[in-house]
Amino acid sequence: MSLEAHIPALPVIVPLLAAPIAAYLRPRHLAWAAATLASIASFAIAVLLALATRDGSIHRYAMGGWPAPFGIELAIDSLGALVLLIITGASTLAIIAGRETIERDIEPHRQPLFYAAWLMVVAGLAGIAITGDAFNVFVFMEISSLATYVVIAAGSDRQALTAVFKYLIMGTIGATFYLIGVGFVYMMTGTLNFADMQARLADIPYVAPVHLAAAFIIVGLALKAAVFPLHAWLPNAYAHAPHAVTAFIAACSTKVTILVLLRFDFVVFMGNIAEHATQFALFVMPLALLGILFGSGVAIFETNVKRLLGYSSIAQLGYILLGASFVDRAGLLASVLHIFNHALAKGALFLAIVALGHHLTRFEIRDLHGIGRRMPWTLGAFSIAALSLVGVPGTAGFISKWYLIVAAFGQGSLGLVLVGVIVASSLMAVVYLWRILEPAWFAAADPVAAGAADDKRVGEAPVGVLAVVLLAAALNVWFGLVPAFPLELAGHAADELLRHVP
Amino acid sequence: MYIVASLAIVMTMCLALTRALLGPTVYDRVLAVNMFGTKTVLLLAVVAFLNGRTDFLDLALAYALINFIGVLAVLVFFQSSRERAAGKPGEQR
Amino acid sequence: MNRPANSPPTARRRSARYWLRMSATLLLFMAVWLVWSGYMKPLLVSLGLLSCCIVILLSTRMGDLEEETGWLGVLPRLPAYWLWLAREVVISNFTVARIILSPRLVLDPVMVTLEADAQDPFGQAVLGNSITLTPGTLTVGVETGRLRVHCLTQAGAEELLRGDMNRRVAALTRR
Amino acid sequence: MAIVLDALSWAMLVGGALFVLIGGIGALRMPDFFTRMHASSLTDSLGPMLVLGGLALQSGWSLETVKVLAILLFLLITGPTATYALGHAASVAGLKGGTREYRASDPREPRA
Amino acid sequence: MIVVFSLFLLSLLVVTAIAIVRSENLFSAVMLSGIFSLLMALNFFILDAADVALTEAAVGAGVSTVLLLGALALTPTEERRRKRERKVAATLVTVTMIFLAISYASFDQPRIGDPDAPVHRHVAPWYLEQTPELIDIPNVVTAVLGSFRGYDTLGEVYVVLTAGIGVLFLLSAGRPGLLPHRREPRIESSLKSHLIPHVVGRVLIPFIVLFGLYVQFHGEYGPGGGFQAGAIIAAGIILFALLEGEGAALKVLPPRVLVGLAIGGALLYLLVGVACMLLGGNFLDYSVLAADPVTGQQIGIILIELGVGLAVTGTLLSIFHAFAAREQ
Amino acid sequence: MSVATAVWIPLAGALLIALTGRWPNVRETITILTAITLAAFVYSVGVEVTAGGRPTAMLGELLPGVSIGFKVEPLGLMFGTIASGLWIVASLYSIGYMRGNKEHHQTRFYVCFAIAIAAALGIAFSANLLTLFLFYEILTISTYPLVAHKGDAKTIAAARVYLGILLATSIGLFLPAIIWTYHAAGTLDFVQGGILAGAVSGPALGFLLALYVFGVGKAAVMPVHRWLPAAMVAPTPVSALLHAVAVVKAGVFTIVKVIVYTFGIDHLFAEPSSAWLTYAAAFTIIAASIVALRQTNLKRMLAYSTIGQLSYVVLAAAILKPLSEIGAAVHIVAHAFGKITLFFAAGAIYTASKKTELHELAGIARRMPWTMTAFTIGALSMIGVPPTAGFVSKWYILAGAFQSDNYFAIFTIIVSTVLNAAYFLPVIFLAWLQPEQTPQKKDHGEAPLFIVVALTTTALLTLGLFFFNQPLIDLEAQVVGRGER
Amino acid sequence: MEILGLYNYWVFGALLMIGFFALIARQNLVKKLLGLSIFQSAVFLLYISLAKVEGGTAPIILDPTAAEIFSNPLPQVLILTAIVVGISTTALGLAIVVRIREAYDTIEDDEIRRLDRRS
Repeated sequence: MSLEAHIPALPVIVPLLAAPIAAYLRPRHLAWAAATLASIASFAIAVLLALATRDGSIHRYAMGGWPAPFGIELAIDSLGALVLLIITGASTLAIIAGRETIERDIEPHRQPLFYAAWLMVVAGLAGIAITGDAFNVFVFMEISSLATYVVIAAGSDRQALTAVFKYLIMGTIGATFYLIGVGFVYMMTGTLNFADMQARLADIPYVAPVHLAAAFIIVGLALKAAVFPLHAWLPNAYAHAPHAVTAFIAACSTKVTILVLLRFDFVVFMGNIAEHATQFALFVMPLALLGILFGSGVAIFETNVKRLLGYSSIAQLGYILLGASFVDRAGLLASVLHIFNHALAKGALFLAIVALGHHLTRFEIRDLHGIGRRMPWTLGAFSIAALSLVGVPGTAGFISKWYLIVAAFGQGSLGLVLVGVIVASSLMAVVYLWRILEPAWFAAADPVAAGAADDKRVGEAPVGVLAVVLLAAALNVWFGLVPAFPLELAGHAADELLRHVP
Repeated sequence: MYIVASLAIVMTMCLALTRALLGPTVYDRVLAVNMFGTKTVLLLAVVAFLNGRTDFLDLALAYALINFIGVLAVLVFFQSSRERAAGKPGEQR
Repeated sequence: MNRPANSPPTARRRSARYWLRMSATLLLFMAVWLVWSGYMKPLLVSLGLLSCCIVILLSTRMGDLEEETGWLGVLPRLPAYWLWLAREVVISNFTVARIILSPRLVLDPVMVTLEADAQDPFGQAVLGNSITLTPGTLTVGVETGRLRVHCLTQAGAEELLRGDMNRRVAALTRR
Repeated sequence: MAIVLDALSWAMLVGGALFVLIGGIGALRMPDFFTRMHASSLTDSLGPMLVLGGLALQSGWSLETVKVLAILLFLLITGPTATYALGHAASVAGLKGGTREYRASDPREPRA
Repeated sequence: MIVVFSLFLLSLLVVTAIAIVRSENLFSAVMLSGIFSLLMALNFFILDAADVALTEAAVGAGVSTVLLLGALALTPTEERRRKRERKVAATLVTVTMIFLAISYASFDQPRIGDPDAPVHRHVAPWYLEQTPELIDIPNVVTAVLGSFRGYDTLGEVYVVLTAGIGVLFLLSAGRPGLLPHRREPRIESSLKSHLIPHVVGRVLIPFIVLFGLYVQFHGEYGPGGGFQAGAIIAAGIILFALLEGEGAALKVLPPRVLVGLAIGGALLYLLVGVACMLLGGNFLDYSVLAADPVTGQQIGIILIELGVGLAVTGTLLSIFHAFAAREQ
Repeated sequence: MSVATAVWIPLAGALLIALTGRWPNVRETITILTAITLAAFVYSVGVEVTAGGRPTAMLGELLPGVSIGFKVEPLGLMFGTIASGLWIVASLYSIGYMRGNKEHHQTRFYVCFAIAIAAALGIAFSANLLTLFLFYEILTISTYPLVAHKGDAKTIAAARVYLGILLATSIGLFLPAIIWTYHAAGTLDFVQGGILAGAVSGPALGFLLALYVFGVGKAAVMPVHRWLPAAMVAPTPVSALLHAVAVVKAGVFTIVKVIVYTFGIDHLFAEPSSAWLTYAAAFTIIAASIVALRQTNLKRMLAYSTIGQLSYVVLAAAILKPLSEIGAAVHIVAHAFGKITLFFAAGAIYTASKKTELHELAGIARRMPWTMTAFTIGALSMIGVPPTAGFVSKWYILAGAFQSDNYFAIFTIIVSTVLNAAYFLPVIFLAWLQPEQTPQKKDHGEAPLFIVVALTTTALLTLGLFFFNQPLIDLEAQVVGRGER
Repeated sequence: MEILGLYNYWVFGALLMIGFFALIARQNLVKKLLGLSIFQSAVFLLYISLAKVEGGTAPIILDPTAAEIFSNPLPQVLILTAIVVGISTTALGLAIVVRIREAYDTIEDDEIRRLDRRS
């Protein structure tokens, strides 16, 4: 077999191979280099896969050569490829941009371990995105979770520890709930393969266990994805993790869980449980709406920039779920597209924070006062990403918001209310981002703010970091003007998900 | 007959558990845990015979070897916490 | 797994006694392996040999084969002692069982100090454990050849102090 | 012969179970920690000996027998050691119960 | 009759769990969780899951107690309980409701042991039928674990490795070295002064390790395999550390070796998979490792089990040392 | 050359200005040259459009069926011409003003100004609503630094109101309206006669119209007018940009364009639910005039005057008759010329004498006759007195109103004309006839030459439009698809 | 007997909820981790119960020709993995608890929260 046939397996194998090596490499710069190379390689593979799935095809790979319900099967559709692209891309950008701050914040002898854990996160998330087996999802979910706890705990203040403990508890509950749900489905079908489950669930006389399974899976995954009201772990975890880690995690980790949620709901349950579509819509839609309003509302009053962006993520997850809750093509398209575009925007925002982190040690809003005079390019990139988050035309965020509102109009008279909520939340986004941007550009540096470094030393971030940040911002504009690529993938993803809904 | 033996062992486990719950000192609890461990070994052996799968005696063997480590760990734990409490670590050699 | 640089200094030149002990241990381990395994397939037997070598290696690094722990030499004399011990155990078991089952618990716990006849640690350990193994008496401390023993009844203490077990253990572990 | 062995093994099993149970009862009934330890040593000595011995007889002369005996051996070695560890810790911690120090010149029972 | 046992043991499990939650002394709770683990293993055994029972035994009785105690040595052992009745009551209500939901759904679920349950009709029979033919080892669990679902097991090894890396990373904060090392001579607790445990323990250690290796290499024939073996061997060496002091154990197996074992084991597993790819099969398709597919499968399983064993031993020991080294 | 060049020229200019920021003379030369180049280009396009051509340029498909693209039609050409033409004048004026007042951050000023012009041309030439919206937002964001130019706390607060209202209305109302349109009609292209006929009707149509009218905050229909007075903190050239060249013009232009090309005037006319727009516009006109009457600050008074004047355009559009649509278009031009003259004059007064309050203007005409002459012409145009441009547009609006028997509109126009006169005439009176107050803040004469040239030019344009309006009328008649008068 | 066949499910539910209760209602971090491991153990029990076949035995086929009934190997494999995951999580959690104790000098959740609020 040529190497080409093995490409579906590679996004996991490459980081898994590099991770232990990175842990053992000395000096630490080598570890960084190994991690970066592995990340770039994974990204290249992800690009290949994304290109391959542009025609809506599904690429399957039988692990160990065993056929599907007996062995574990990888199944990469456009949704998986899209998410894979986000994971590897975010990892690559964040690890390149984050090098200096990591070098500064983590003791040298611990850095190889840190990079190893980082690669484990990549491997775990990638593994979830490409697998076609329900239990395999759990295994890779745990790899990514454990590794995520580690990299978040690398944060320099002690609150990182409490945040990560909370995340550990919540994350494990979520994963265990998922496992229970899978157990119930397995109990009723005898299989673990998504496609096989769907086929076999159809002729089951008893439904109560399947309902219970659906409940456990949805709640468990919602917990891991920080869907309102199960979001409690997210803001602090984002706020206290090292900046580079936040940039990486915020871009992809919850998205991957959403992917599993969509897969399970649409592929396995929708076609089989009568009225599951309605239940899903009735259950998810209010939560999504509340999450949108809650996240944006809290963000308005938050004073820590990173935590503020964390709350904003909760709101943005609401958009993603809202689209999915319509259970139609337009909604799913918007949802998948927003997975991509929100990753772009949030990733760019946090990458800019990495760059700002070269001179700031704290991220209260008043620590950012006047930073625009000293780091105009960085803050410029931050501003563009912020516009993308709001959904200003010309940026990526606009595209997905557009589709979301179009989809909402398709919901009949309810649509107007939905549009109202989306619009209100966008305006709230303007407000909370404005609270950061205005003083950052115009205010004089706050002399009381302990985080601000003295004037003489403060300049732009190193060129390499700046280049990454600007690239991320440019991507936001690029995909805002030329959205064909993600649109195509999202379209196929929506079709693929809906294929299973009667 | 295996049944009788295993029932007796299970009863003893109950009694040990009761002791573990009642305490009153931590030493009583450790004692109960230790008892519980050895009873587990016996029960595993008996059930292995009961089920006719004597190749599973490995399990009992594993327990017999490992259960002991837990109790020794407790001992080390007591000792080190005593040393800490005494404020003079390492004095008590 | 093993690097010469990290080996203890004694690893450089080993005495003849070491090799003797090592071969004896290896044989013992191999026997144990075969008994456990029960498979005579060449693959498994060779893996067994490999395992035994690994264990020997670890033992060497832990220093097991350097000191005179002496338990190998005791093996031949052991069965006789065990038989005697088993008898003691049965007797004392019945005694204690009677106490437990008596409606009124007639207890008179005492603590005694016993001077061990056996001089080496191994002998003292065997003595201590034998005492503990017979219900009614319980070793709770060993220091410089003196055993602190907790007895359920005065009678048990008397019995212990009579020194039967003490002598037998000393004889067992004498070189 | 086989019947005798069989009967013997059953008897041992039941007897062992009985001793284990008595030990358990003792561990619950006894008034303080040390006396409870004595009771529990009942379940660590004759109980396993009889039960495992019975099993060994049951299995005839095979590898299982050896394994059962190995288990018994390990139990008999580790059991008292664990008990010792615990008893030592308790006595260092100053746990006494109703225990008194033995005096050789106890008038009630003169030494032989 | 076995059902009665089962009921009994299961009920004990619930009692123990409640006791753990109610106990205010953390040490007692840890002791009770030891009992919990024993009961769990017994239940697994009665439910025909010998491999799982052995794992639970190796983990629950040995490793996890030691780890918990290691952590307790660094934290207070008394829980300070305050009156928070509202929260407790609210939680109780939630918990009861979920329990009722689970119980309600259980009436639609197949009875335990029902041979016609879907789980026993679909994928599992294929494993039971095909294993003797395709892989030809007696233990179907090992066959599924090592080959049919070898990818999951690869993930499992990496989970362990991740945890190991994580613990090393967390506990090496503020001190140099891969494993935190201290000035010599080190002050530490050991059982050197306790003659009886010392002597007995030293005699037992080689047997424990030997038994671990036995479990490692007999995974194809009986309950056991790399993970259980790794846990047992690690337990044996932890015993040495308890007896002789942690520093002595580090001299026997230095930190670099331990981390090397962990990493080497994981890489061994992965590289077997990659080798299969290079030899023309799919990832982890061991059939291509030898001319005869069945032999290839067996070779593959032995190799990957070895990888698992190495990784688990190395990781668990690294974790143990990391805790032991973290003095207050 | 593609019409997209109209956007690229000012953008390239912005880049060059940014690069040459260190040498003010080069920088300003580039500004002027770019403005002239742009005007020439727009003229060349204009020739084509007047001849009936519709030059088109598509940049690429953003969403299925919706591209980023340009298509020039008469209405857009008119707006583009105003923006590009007035940019030359405004640039000249800016150079005088910025140098005269020694403003800081001048490079940023010119760069943002050029980007704003680019955005204005983008709006003018956009082929569909999405492109329009894209440039609309760019215009909002690029003018924000101009408004906040001064950088002190008060300015920033005001600028926050400016940006907040414009962004909020555009995202909150305008965007949903666009998406609704897209959802209903499946396209967003500007098509003669509208695209919503048969897609949306009944009360929903009125609601959609409301979304558009209030969503386009730049049109300053009450109550979304608050940003305009707030933005008075900006330097005068910026005010000129806001009030005359680009921003508010973009607003009313968008409304006219949406009414004509998206709703279609006939479709809208047939729907009673759109009638409210007349009343809203009328209310804004009257209310703004009354507020203007009470102002004591010259620029604030002009700002409220603008609000009123904008609503003329909205009102004209709302009358939904071809004549009134022509009137709307012409009024955009007329108001642009008149109001820019007024602001230039206000700026000139400030530059020369630092006076900002109305009562300080007593007798100022004697010191600054050129300026005040221009001011007077502008004011008369605002009132609608011949021979100024304002008369022409009002004439067409009234004609449209008579055509549709919309007496309410007629009444509104008459009343508001009286009110306009009521607040402009006293100022003229004060400036020309009252004696100067003593003591003076500063002894001064006319403002710098650049400024005087600029305001004289615009005043002449205001007069000129009265006499030479036929080409414009003919051009705009194409908008409603008729040649009639 | 039919009902007794469901007893495992109920015990699963009970254990799950006991663990969950400890996770939510207990403030001590070590206690939370103990709760977590009970919580996970419940799931192990669920899966292993699924695997049981009446009259069956552990799926180790010593003699392929004998017609024996074997229990289902698949859930056992899954749970082997899950146990490993569980102990890994616990180890990592304990490491975090140790660090928290060093940083805050307490392992009670509410006290930690109070300390965080103060800073």
